[in-house]
Amino acid sequence: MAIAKKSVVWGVFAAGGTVAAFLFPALIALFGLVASGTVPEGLEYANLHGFASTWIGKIILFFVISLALWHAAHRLRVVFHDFGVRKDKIVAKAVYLVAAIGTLLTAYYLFAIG
Amino acid sequence: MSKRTLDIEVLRYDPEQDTEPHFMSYQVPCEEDWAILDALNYIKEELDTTLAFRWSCHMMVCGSCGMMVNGEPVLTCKTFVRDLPKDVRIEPLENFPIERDLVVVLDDVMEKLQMAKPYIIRKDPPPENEEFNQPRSALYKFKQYTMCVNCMCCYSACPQYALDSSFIGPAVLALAHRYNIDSRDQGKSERLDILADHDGVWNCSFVGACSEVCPKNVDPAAALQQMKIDGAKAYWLQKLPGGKS
Amino acid sequence: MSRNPYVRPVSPTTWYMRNGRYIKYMLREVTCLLVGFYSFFLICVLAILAGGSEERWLAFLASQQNAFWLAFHVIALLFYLVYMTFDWFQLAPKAMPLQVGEQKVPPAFIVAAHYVAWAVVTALVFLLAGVF
Amino acid sequence: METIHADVVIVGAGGAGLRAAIAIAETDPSLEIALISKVYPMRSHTCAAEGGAAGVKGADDSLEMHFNDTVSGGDWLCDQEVVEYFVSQASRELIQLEHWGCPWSREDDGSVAVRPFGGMKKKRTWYAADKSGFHILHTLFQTSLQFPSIKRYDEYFALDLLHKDGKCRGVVAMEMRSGRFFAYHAPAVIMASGGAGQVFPFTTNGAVKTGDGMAMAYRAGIPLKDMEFVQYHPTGLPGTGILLTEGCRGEGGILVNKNGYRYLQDYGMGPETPIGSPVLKTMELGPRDRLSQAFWHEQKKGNTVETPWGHSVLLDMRHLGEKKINERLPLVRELASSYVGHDPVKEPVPVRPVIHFMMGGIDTNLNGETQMPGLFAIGETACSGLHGANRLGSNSLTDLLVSGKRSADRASAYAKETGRSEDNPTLRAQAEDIVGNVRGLLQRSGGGETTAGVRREMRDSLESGAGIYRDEKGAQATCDKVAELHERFQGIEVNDKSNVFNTDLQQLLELRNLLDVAETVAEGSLQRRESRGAHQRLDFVGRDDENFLKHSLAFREPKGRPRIEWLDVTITRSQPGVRDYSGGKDK
Ligand SMILES: Cc1cc2nc3c(=O)[nH]c(=O)nc-3n(C[C@H](O)[C@H](O)[C@H](O)COP(=O)(O)OP(=O)(O)OC[C@H]3O[C@@H](n4cnc5c(N)ncnc54)[C@H](O)[C@@H]3O)c2cc1C
Ligand code: SF4
Ligand code: F3S
Ligand code: FES
Repeated sequence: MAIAKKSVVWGVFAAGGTVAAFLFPALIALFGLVASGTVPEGLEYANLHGFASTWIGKIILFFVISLALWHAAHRLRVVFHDFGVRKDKIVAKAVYLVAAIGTLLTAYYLFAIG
Repeated sequence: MSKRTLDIEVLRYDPEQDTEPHFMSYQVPCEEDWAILDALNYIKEELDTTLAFRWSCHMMVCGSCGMMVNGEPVLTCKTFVRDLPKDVRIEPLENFPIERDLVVVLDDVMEKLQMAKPYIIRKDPPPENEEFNQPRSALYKFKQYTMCVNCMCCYSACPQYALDSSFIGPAVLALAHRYNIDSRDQGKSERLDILADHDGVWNCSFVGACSEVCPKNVDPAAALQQMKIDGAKAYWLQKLPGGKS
Repeated sequence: MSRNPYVRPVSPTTWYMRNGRYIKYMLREVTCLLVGFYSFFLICVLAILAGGSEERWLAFLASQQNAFWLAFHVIALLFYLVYMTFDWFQLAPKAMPLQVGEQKVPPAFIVAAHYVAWAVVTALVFLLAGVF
Repeated sequence: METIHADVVIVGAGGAGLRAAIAIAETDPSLEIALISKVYPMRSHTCAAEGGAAGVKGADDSLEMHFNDTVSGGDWLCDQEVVEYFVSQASRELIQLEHWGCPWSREDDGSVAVRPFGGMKKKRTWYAADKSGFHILHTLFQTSLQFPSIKRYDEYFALDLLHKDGKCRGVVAMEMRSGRFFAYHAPAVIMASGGAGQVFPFTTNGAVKTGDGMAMAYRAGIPLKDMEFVQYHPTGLPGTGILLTEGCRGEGGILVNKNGYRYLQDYGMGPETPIGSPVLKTMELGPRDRLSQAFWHEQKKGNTVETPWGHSVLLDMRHLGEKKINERLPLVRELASSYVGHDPVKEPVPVRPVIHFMMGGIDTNLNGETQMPGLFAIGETACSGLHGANRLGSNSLTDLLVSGKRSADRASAYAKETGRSEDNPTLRAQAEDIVGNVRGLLQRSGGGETTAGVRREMRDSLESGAGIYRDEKGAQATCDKVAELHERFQGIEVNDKSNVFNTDLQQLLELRNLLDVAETVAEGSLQRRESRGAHQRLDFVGRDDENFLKHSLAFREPKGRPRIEWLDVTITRSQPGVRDYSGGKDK
């Protein structure tokens, strides 16, 4: 017997959960603000684009988005199980695949922003 | 002392007669300061000697009197009549097969207990003719996890165990963690190899119900999360050059 | 005849209806949908930025400015705070207990520290975003 | 009936039984051990022990002093070679437990902490807060899980011994969950079935302590020794009888009567010591027999407090402060708050003497050997002569380990020497008999008696005739009553006819054992016409070394009351003297 690979996803899940717990309320609030009609300065095109063009900005965005994705994916796997879907292997493949695609897209777009 | 009569519904099951369990009602004149266990003993002595249930110490340490009282897994010697409504429903611990009446089959957890290797594992011999030195700070790290009375209430509360009984479960994993973090022990990696595998600690989704119902404040949920962290760390350590694979 | 242990059935799909604490747990777990949603939402934002055209960005912002999205974000925020963020903080001391010498740091203290840190982070994000 | 062969059968998986099992498994893994227990090991009543286990620790302490405390505490009825061996092994066993992971409380420097205990001249009681027995039991149980040669039979109720040609050959037991019977054949049987406090109405002893092992041995012709010595613990919670450990007083708790007066100074345990700094071996740290007797007198004088649960005195721990109580006596706080609604941090807690421990038991020597070759007995069910007429608190837990280890060594040697027992017609017939007897109990009908009814009368009778103070008339009445109840036992019907977990039947079987034990307690109380230790006769005040520096041995008679024989006490170096608890004046 050996320590299961699940420990790896679990580690990412935990890290992602922490990121999501701390940052996402603020992000949701920002989009809420946009929806209410006021676009905060930071979300103006130039500022946002500027931020995403810096290395530090890229690194932050990459980690926040991808960790949160893996957090969501892992939890979703459990949710499927908890709602009675017992094809864990397939579920796991599916949710992690989506997370992986999201991670790649994030990296790709961040690159593309230049 | 004043009495209070409770209407107690007890789930009964006689495997030799019944195809499934059914409730039976008893009116029990309780003393004010009784625990539910006293009411059960009253039933057994005065009303119906055929009722089967386990108990021994009547002082919250032997762990044998765990049952569902009004839907919650509790020690019946620690659950007082004064804190209950007039209608009380007593059932055997959930998530275990019913052997008879309020007695459940515990084989599964008893077997799992063995898997946790709940004993000190040493690579070096212990000090000769004297005790290990263990500062209180080291003792208090794991002390809480030594308080488990094996009442199995946490197993009754844990939905992951309910959904899939191959999960090793809260009390056993907490006990393994207790030894893992005991300064005298050197068997952590041996235990993690078994317990951080499938069916082990990863099947816990941190519902936390185990800790909410634990009558001894063991907080198995905490132990399990810490064990996950230890497991994840150990995984990478094994991957490192020089680590065992 | 003798032993014949009776196994009580557990419904794999509706088990959580048995007890309030399970329902609460399930609400926490489904917050993952929100995390997933907003993650992809952010990826969309990146995609637009990567497109390099300000018009498209403004069009995107405009498409956001309506009652539906406002309601969505407000509800999402409340739900998220209660069942994800605060819950996560509540459970943090279990996963990472602190002990100073012989004394366990009270869990309430650790939880409180999380709230403070969260407030700081949130303020920082707002500051960066130019909300104030 | 199924037959199971083993090299050693151990009946009882409490502290004593588990220690013995581990000792055998460690020294010779080839020996198969069958460990039978009527409850899961961790439910055994060792878990209830709170205060701690004695073993010389400090540099200022010595084996000699532990020996002297034990012998004088036992009012010189101790067999001194047993005591000598016991004190010499005590600390080694406690260290062994530490190596196995027992979470002993610690001093500032990280060494194991010791606390003062009643009747002990030095601090030598090792403790794990106030759950010492609990931690000892769980440490032993968990440690035992690593030995594949220990085969457990949990929730098997042992019924009676198998023996042939005067040698013990095994035991018959019933699996509770199936009602099936099993004959265990083994050359060596170790009885570790615990005490018998349930013969009394008001006790700290759990439901499991029904003297089964004592009764099994007694029925097999082996005498029970010193059964008249029954210890009352001075501080039980009124109502439930739940124990508040002697550790309460060890840490500095005081006993007062309704006038707030520390009455112990009136009973040879003065002078009064300062509150909060207890002095060893005096006042509240006197021995249990003396403290319980003092309560009796206070009650007679009308100095006790009336509570909803009867007369009590008050145990005041408020001056210890919340921090110390939480650290050292958390269980006590929880128990007192839950069961009598008094938080010891804020108010004194009502307490009263309560039946606690059987000094007597199956007659054994230092090795745990009984008069029947092949049968060993250890722990509370045995009487090796260690505790004499009054056990000192915290000597018992240590005894489980010391006697468990020693007799395990003897039993494995004996088992190897003797070889496996064969199935043979005599034993088979005996086993059938035992089983037939139980089936008979199950099947009989009619008769207006109930288990609960007969049990209650037995208990009340023991309390009135064999309680803290006894006299000829009362003891005689109890003997007669128990004999009568033996008859009436035949009129009890078992309502429950099920094979599965039939606790109705189990309680009846336990009652049979209790009645057997009860008759020896009563008879001993009647025939020991002196006052010594826990046995106090109002009509024979004072110790009578001339006639009674002897163990009583109760033999079962096929008809009628038990026969008592007397056996000399082994004295090696301490001649009977005065038990002095007036504050450090003795040598
Ligand atoms: C409340 C309390 C507090 C105490 N505190 C202290 C203390 O602080 N210090 C101290 O030194 N001593 C203390 N004692 C005394 C001490 O705890 C006991 O004497 C000791 O634990 C007895 O251990 P044992 O192994 O002999 O028996 P137990 O632990 O009682 O175990 C008996 C075993 O025998 C089994 N058994 C019994 N009958 C049968 C049967 N018919 N078939 C199969 N199995 C059977 C039971 O299942 C059980 O496993 C205390 C006692 C009590 C009650
Ligand atoms: S962890 Fe708590 S609930 Fe679970 S078995 Fe132990 S004492 Fe009981
Ligand atoms: S309830 Fe079960 S899922 Fe984990 S936190 Fe407790 S073991
Ligand atoms: S009877 Fe022992 S814990 Fe309740």
